[in-house]
Amino acid sequence: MLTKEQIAQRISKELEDGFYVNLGIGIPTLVANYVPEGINVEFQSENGVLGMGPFPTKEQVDADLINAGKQTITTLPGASFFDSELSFGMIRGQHINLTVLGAMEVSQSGDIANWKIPGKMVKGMGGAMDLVASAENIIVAMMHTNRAGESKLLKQCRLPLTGVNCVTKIVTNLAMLTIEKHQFVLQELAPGVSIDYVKGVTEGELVISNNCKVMEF
Amino acid sequence: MLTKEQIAQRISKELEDGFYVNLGIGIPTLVANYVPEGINVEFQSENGVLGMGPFPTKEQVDADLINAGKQTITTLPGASFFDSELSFGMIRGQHINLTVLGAMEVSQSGDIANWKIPGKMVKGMGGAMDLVASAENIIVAMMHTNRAGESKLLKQCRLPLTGVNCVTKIVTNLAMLTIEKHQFVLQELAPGVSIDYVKGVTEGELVISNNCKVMEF
Amino acid sequence: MFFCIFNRIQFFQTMISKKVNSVQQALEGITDYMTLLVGGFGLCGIPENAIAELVRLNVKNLTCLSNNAGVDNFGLGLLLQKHQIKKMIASYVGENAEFERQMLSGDLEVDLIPQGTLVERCRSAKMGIPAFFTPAGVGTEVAVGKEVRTFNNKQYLLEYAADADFSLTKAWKGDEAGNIVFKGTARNFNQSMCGAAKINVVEVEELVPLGALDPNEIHVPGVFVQRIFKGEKYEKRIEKLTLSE
Amino acid sequence: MFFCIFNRIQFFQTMISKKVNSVQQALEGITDYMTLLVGGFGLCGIPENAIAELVRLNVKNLTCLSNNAGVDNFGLGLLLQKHQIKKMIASYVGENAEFERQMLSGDLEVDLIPQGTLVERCRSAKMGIPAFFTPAGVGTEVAVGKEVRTFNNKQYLLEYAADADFSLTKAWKGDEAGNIVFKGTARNFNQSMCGAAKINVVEVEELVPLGALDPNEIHVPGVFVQRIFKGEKYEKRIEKLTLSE
Repeated sequence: MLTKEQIAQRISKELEDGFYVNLGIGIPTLVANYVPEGINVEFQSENGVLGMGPFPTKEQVDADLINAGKQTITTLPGASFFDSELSFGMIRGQHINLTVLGAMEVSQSGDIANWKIPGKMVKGMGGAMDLVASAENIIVAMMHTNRAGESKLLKQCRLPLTGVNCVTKIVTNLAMLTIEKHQFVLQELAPGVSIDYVKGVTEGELVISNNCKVMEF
Repeated sequence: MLTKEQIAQRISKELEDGFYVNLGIGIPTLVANYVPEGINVEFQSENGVLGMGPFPTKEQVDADLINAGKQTITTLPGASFFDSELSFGMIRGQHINLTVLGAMEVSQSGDIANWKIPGKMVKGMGGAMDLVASAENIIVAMMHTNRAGESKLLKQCRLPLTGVNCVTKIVTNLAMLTIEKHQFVLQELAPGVSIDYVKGVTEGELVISNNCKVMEF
Repeated sequence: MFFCIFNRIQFFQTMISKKVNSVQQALEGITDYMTLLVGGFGLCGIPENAIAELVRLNVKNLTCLSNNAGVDNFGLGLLLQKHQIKKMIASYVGENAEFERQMLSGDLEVDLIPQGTLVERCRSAKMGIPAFFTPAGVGTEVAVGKEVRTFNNKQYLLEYAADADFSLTKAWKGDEAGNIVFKGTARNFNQSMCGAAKINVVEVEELVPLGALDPNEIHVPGVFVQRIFKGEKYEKRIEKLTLSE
Repeated sequence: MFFCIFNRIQFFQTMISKKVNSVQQALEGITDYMTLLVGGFGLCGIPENAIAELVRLNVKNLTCLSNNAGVDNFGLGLLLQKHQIKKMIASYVGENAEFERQMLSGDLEVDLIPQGTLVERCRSAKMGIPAFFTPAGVGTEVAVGKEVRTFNNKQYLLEYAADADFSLTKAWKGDEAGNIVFKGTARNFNQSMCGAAKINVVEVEELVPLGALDPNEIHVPGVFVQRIFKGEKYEKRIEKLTLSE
């Protein structure tokens, strides 16, 4: 089983030199900690910054400088600020190469639900609907099951959708899976996790890749 | 009969304090020379500048600083530069209070033609179609007749249209007319010009305003 | 006033002044039942002085379009506390418990809109575009009742320009002509909202003399601004202080 | 390379480089029959070095979308002289006699488009908006064959995003990350075009070090740029020198 940090670390291997990356709130944000050496990526935050750096020291804190999760940030030399209009232009126009976000449910068709639990939680979709409707390369970072132990990888999402047919890859605490032809394809297992265990907690159609292997770090 | 400068001067009386004004190529450009004292207006040029000043001295000339007529310009303190997108946003969004432009023909319904003579002259509409489709206050500055002596104030335009139902006022070398209920309404005569003379060179429906008077300068 | 020579003819000319001297003057005309665009992302770049004045004015039954709804005791949360907002149009409201309470109890109408669509609707109003197509929300409940059209094998929704009485935005620096510049991520929705309403009010941290702003670097030219004023004070509260150590 | 501490973990990170060393490298991949967006308004802000290289490459049957078509012996006029352009999409072409000759003789296809529509079509391509409504051209021959729709009692035309292989634009200063700023009215179409094509090439007068441009004042962030290079020389010809005396 992977920790949240390890999920982020596994996802960081999907980063390629020259990628512009949008990281969602939660586990996705941690991906920035694991950029492989020797490759350059730039992090975009949809509230209007490209070229985010580390979190600030106490002295560097600036109230006018936050990320989409409302956390204080810094920028690297060569960064740029822009307004929300241009920011979502980048997203909608597919200028961002990789989007990583969390989810409450993902379906075997690549549908994703992460913004609303009717009658219980209504936080809003923020920029997630724009991101999933536009990005060509979407990775979901999440736990394989919810707090009640139920699978979050479903035949069909039960919660209101954020987007349809858009997720291409999922990294959970148990496995890395791709979505192909309306099936989850098990590509990699977390160390110490068995195929049968993943099968048991995956409600959607699951096929095992011929090249299925144990994740390496 | 008015000179081109006098046409511009008459139009300048339509300027009101706080107006943003777009001046077309030709006679309209001259309007900037006659801003009445005590009122502040700002001139916009659709290639991306607000707050145009006088033409430059030899020393001030900057190739990166032109108006929509491609003439070299200067700017006043408080001016701003922007791209064509925002510039036409100003125009389309009706943030510009007054548009003055030339025309080859105007109809009694307020249609205007000024961009094309089929088979002869095809310069293109430039920004004129955006301007006339959006502006609430459009004044045409032109000669009353063309070189052949034929009326340019018509029942219907014969040339390809730039816009329909948009011109509100016309200042020619002979008169100032408004357009109301599909008629030209003669409001002011140029000094030395008779009502009958204007009638004779106006092809479209012409009515004489009860308050028709001689222009004052 | 500047003295200029224009084509051999002399004329006096300066910019059109948008400056007002107080937040009271700036907000004159805001009444019950109006629709307001309010800039900011979270608590970053919000028009603090205008919001405080709305509280003081105690105008009611407002429709507010803003990316977020503030926190319980700051930002638009201050208006929610006093039940001044009838309807909220936003993309994310997760930081405000009072908001959730009023929404779930039915006291507050809520329209949740994808963030990119929300800002593009403001931009469209500003730019005279009545409607546009966007992919955000296709196949979700956001698409219900909306026109769907396919371009290049991809589906899009038709969305409309926002329609508002006032915009209340906040910039870093501005001049009397209404030209403004923003700093950092405090720009966010402020740039597109400023110019999108019938009357556009902007508050700034610093009012600088005409000509002090580089004309190449103005984010919103003054033509989009009807009233500009210097905010009395800025708390600039930080929502989630996150440090590297 | 900068050394940073990010949440207690150390990492090296710098910007993605877009810099190429020559106009030849910058235009690699441009072939016959391609569609190009070319920045500039008249001769102001045109990508002089890229145009010169297009002449040298002698690519043919190009479709060029640009506000104007240059003058007879400069700007896009240089390509017209060599009959490299098959189709021109522009708003105003009145300054070019060779253009008029080729058009009237039928050698050159021409699509004349209202200027605001032209730039909005570029902006839409850049921003992922497939189509939008605009009032420009309603009731004119521009509207022929187009969808007309009424919003708030006013008619609008449906217009589509531009579709281009390359954009060739010119900026004042830029950095290795592809961030650019413009000067004066040389900005014009360059800002919206840069990012609107599949490959976006920008030439600059000055390449400055990373961090030299104020991040608040960048007109086009590097994400929209694939290749940036320093132009070898700029003539910056003035079309209509007009002096005050």
